[in-house]
Amino acid sequence: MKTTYREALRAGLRDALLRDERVFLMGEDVGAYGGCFAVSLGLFEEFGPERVRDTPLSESAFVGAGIGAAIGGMRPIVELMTVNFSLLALDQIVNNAATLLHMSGGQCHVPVVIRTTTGAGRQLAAQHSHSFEGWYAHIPGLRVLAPATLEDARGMLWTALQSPDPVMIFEHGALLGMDGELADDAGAVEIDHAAIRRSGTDVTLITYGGTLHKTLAAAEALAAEGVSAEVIDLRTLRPLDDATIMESVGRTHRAVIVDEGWRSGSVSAEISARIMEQAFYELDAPVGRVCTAEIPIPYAKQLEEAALPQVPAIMAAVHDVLGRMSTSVDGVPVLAETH
Amino acid sequence: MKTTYREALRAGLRDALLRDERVFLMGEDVGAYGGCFAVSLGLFEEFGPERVRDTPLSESAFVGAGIGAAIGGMRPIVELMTVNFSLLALDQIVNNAATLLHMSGGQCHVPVVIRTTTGAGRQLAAQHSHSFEGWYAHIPGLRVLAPATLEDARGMLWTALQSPDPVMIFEHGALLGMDGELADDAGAVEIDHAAIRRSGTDVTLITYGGTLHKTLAAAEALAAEGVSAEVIDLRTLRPLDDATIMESVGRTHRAVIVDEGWRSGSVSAEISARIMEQAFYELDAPVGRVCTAEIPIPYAKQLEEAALPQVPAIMAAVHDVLGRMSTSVDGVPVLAETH
Amino acid sequence: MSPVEPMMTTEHARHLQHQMLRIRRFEERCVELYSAAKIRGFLHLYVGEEAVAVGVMEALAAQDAVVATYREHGHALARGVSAGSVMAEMFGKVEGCSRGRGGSMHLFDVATRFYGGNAIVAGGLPIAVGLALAAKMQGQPIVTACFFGEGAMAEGEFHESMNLSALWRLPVLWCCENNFYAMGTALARSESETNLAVKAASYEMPAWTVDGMDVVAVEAAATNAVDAIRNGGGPHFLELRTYRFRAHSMYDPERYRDKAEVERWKERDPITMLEARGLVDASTIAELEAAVSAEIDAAVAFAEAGSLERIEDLTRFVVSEVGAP
Amino acid sequence: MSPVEPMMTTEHARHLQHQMLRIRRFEERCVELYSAAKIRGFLHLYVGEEAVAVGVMEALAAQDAVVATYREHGHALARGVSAGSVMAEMFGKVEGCSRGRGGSMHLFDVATRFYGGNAIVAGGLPIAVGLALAAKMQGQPIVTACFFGEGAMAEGEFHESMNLSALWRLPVLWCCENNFYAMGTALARSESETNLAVKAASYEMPAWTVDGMDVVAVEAAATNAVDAIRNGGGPHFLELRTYRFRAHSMYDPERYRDKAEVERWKERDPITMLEARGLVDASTIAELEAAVSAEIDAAVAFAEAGSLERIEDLTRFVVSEVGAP
Ligand SMILES: Cc1ncc(C[n+]2csc(CCOP(=O)(O)OP(=O)(O)O)c2C)c(N)n1
Ligand SMILES: Cc1ncc(C[n+]2csc(CCOP(=O)(O)OP(=O)(O)O)c2C)c(N)n1
Ligand SMILES: [Mg+2]
Ligand SMILES: [Mg+2]
Repeated sequence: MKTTYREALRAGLRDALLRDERVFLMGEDVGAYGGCFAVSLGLFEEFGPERVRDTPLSESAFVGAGIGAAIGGMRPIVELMTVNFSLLALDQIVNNAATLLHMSGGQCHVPVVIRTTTGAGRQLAAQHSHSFEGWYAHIPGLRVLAPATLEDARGMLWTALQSPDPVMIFEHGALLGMDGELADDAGAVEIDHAAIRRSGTDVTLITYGGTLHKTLAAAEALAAEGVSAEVIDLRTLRPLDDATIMESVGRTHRAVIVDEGWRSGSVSAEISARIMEQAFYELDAPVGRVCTAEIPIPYAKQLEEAALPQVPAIMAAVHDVLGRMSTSVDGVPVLAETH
Repeated sequence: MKTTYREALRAGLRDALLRDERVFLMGEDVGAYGGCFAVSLGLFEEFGPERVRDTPLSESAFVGAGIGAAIGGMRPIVELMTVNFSLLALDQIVNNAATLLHMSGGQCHVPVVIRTTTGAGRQLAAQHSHSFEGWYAHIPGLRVLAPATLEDARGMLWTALQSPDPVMIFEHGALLGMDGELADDAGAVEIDHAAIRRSGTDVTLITYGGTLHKTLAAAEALAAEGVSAEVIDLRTLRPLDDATIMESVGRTHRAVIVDEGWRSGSVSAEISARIMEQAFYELDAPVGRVCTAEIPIPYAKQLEEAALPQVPAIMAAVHDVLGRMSTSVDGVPVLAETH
Repeated sequence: MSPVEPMMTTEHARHLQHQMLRIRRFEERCVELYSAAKIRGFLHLYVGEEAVAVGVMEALAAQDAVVATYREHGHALARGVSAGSVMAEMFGKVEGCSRGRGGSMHLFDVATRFYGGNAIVAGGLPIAVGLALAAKMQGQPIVTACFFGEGAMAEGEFHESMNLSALWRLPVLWCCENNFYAMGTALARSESETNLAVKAASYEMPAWTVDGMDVVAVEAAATNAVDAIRNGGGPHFLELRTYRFRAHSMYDPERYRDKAEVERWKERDPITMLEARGLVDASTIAELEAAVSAEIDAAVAFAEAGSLERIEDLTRFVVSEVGAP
Repeated sequence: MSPVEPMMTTEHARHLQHQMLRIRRFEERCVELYSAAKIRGFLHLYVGEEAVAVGVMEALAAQDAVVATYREHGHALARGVSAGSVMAEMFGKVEGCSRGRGGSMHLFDVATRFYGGNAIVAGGLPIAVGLALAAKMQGQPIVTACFFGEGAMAEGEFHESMNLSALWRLPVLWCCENNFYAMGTALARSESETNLAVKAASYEMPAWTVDGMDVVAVEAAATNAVDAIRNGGGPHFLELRTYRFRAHSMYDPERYRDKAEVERWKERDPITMLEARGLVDASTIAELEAAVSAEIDAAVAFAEAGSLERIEDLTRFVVSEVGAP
């Protein structure tokens, strides 16, 4: 059936509420308002105010309440309206959700799912355009998911709810209206592996979430130039699926990472470092990165666009990694261009 | 004169309070208690409760108040007792301190200094052992400092207070008792460059803060083995001083990064990625990393020690990068060992 | 409290009416411009709440400071930020009050001590504490006025800020714009104690409930409070009961409230309520409307004529370009 | 409130005395063991505050849940976590109640529904909200008791948690241990309203001030509150006025308070106060002391004999080893 990312998310929520009576959805305006981005539209009417529970503006308390309710036997899905506001709940996420199991020596399981909207691209300016999924991917004890497709938008929640441990799901705001075909009975998806969304032989493009589609567009344009780019959708940012990455880089010998986070200390840095560690001798060129400019995201359209990863920048980065080492003399690389 | 890291920090605070009447120190128990780690001991008596200002337990409000007071013409030094509690103030730091200048189109300067104790190593367990300086180094608009020496403990604050923009200073808890010689008139230090704390020719060890001294000890032990290790103390984690790193790696052709943060997404990842980007063709082996195990830090001594970077692990990592490529055939490296 | 209403001269009534009309008409134009895609991002309208910003700003002096929310066009205009620079900001132009980097939610103007424009609910409150602390430590008779919605009162930062300001007796005027909804969440669904002045009073600070639809009442209450604060009385809290006539933002189908409720509140439109006092006659109002219309036309023209920041300047203003102020 | 004191039998008084003595002597031993470097990290003593934990725990049933702070030896022991497993925890042994991974600040015991041991001030309060929410949604007559210091009341999480619990009428017993200091910060230097029950009542929940040095009063107040909560009365708040006789932690030179003040409070030692009621005679007390001493010796021996987690197991318990519970 034809559906959208938003509808797929909603279907996933509805599946969960129907399937398990321990599941409930809690967050700001998930209920009477219909969800700030209309994701949970209709669920309040269908499941009532107990199971689709509006909260006051108190991110720390209701995320903590989700953690406590999970310990108490429920299966809460906590919605943080956007990742920008998640900072207010960070102590609960880092010091409780991610930590209780270990601090208690394995006794205290926290099966909570925390969903939030991430990313920029809608001229919402500096306080409403963060991409903090990379930060969360730094935290042991969390599993971090980033659905970029309709299947994943619908199916990751199901799998996440089966976890005895906390899972965070980052839904990209710019994808909400994306449409396509999805099987009527689409269900749980596995969340242990990255997916190769496009096969290629010349370069591996590694990305996730909101930049997947820009990366696929770049791959398409590169194909027209005769460059065969493989595109990996990470899907899970913690733990990272190193094997899929290294296997691909082992074939293409070149890689570019595309990440909407600010460059320094982003997911892209970790992936580059892992390729360094695990596939250095496979590389024909240094791994490239296309990230967001290191500035608070500006409101003005031309500035925001320039700040975010875009197709031309991805293509340029690919040209860059291909341009290098175009000739090699006795194993000493000759640089076609550097940056 | 003989002094300790703690006393050097205190001298820096005292200098600042004497020098500029706009300066005040604010935080939990900085006053009557004498500072939770006795850093500010005596300052309350000397400067009074207005300028050495105890706050209630309300990290978000008093950090925000520091931001507001900075905008209002003061030069606040806000102490967050430890980095662990800084999560409660993160929204103020990220969405206000780091962002106001940009959001206001350059109008609203925020000359606030935020100091906090970071790091593990004292059996304080999972909620009191974080190393989040790498997280903060991800945020555009912040300058992030990590004093590892007596000079820097005393002098960085001075320089930080001259900045029109927010500066965070991460003081490592395990260094507080470290003693040594410091000039009586030690003053401001520059904060734009990394420092080479030991020169060497075979490998570059890159570190900062609490792991500097372990890294120097490892370098010493390596010297006994005939390995000449250069040790870089980053000092400033944002912005990173790429030039010093690349210049050194250009000479040694091998690097290991030592970082007390959890490995995935740490400062070490960013440095590895930058070396990949800027010095790939200089490398004779992949850059190594020695980081903290990706677990909430356990209380038990043997577990905590095993979780943190230690001298033997640093040495092993150096052996690793040296062991690789011990022979090279036509530029194709021969692996002595891999991991 | 029954605050003493200041003697309401015709001249002053005219001024208040003018200010409210400026905000109302400005935002009506914004809606059109949003539809025309000249303005983008989130746009939160203040229509219906004008008496609050106008009444409070009247009570402030030039040296005072203001901290507002993401629904702050009214505050900015009433504070004296020019309509042109606000409009240019929403157009994303360099001539905007935040150089086009902030947009509707982040209007700044240091010249009028207007410190934003904060889009994190309750995120501005600690900053107001700090501005007030600075004033107090410097011994300056400055009041900081901080606006926030009733929804913000559930946030931890509200609590921490109330306590700090009261504990340290700081010169802050806390202005709670109680429009009874936080997005779609009605007050009674977000606060266990719905009497907000009672809630604020629990921090040991004077707190008053004011009819936020009556600009005269707002001005009177704010003036009394500001006087008390300036004279060392510590923080004061005003609950200003008001209502937003429009949706929360441009994307809100308003499922959570009755049309009838909205209509009832519209009967208390602050603009018609002031009119009903009979201090400003019809011809004066026509004059004001004309002046406002001209001002807004000029603002739009100014915004249209503005320039776009060059991409080369993308990374400016992340750190300061000058030394420490 | 003048809570009806339960009929105090000799048997029950003996039990209360026993519980308080267990905590007191256990912690006195901890101090020695800290000096001997058997225990490390932060160690926060409850000496002087025993009546609070003992009195409240008496009011709880087995199915009830408990959330505590970093000063929680007393809560753990009174709740029924064995002295051996608590001691082994502080020795960092696998036999500890948190396998040696938590230490003094993170005692856990899911079997007795003891959910820690939280070292972020106010960090446990939202969790208590959630435990209570789960109980309510599952229709179970479970009460969650949550302990915190008066210092925690300045934190945003306190405010948010009070409001949520009251708004949703959740079965939580909020137990504020007001020992008048947060580290070195006296109550009046941290709260604008120092009457904490008044503060709590502003969330529209029943709130009582109780003499936290009198275990009988604590038990009575807690029993009344727990009954009310279990019968659907929503959250209740107890301010338990108490005092810590020792330093905040092992590194506190106590510059911030008078020796004389400490001495005055020691005259109201909860253990001697109960003794003074004359319900437990001297020979019984001698018996109890002997039993406690034996229990603690055994706990220390158990801890000493315990094993250290193997380094190979370092990374266990970051994620669950079993499927979803
Ligand atoms: C911390 C935070 N959480 C959530 C939001 C999303 N949000 C924006 S406005 C709003 C409602 C605020 O209501 P209120 O404080 O009453 O102000 P009003 O919009 O009614 O003027 C919400 C939930 C936000 N901006 N910040
Ligand atoms: C969020 C946070 N800030 C600061 C600290 C450091 N700290 C530990 S205990 C304490 C005092 C708490 O006082 P109170 O809540 O009254 O409890 P008490 O220690 O008196 O039992 C402080 C400041 C912390 N653990 N967590
Ligand atoms: Mg509102
Ligand atoms: Mg206390």
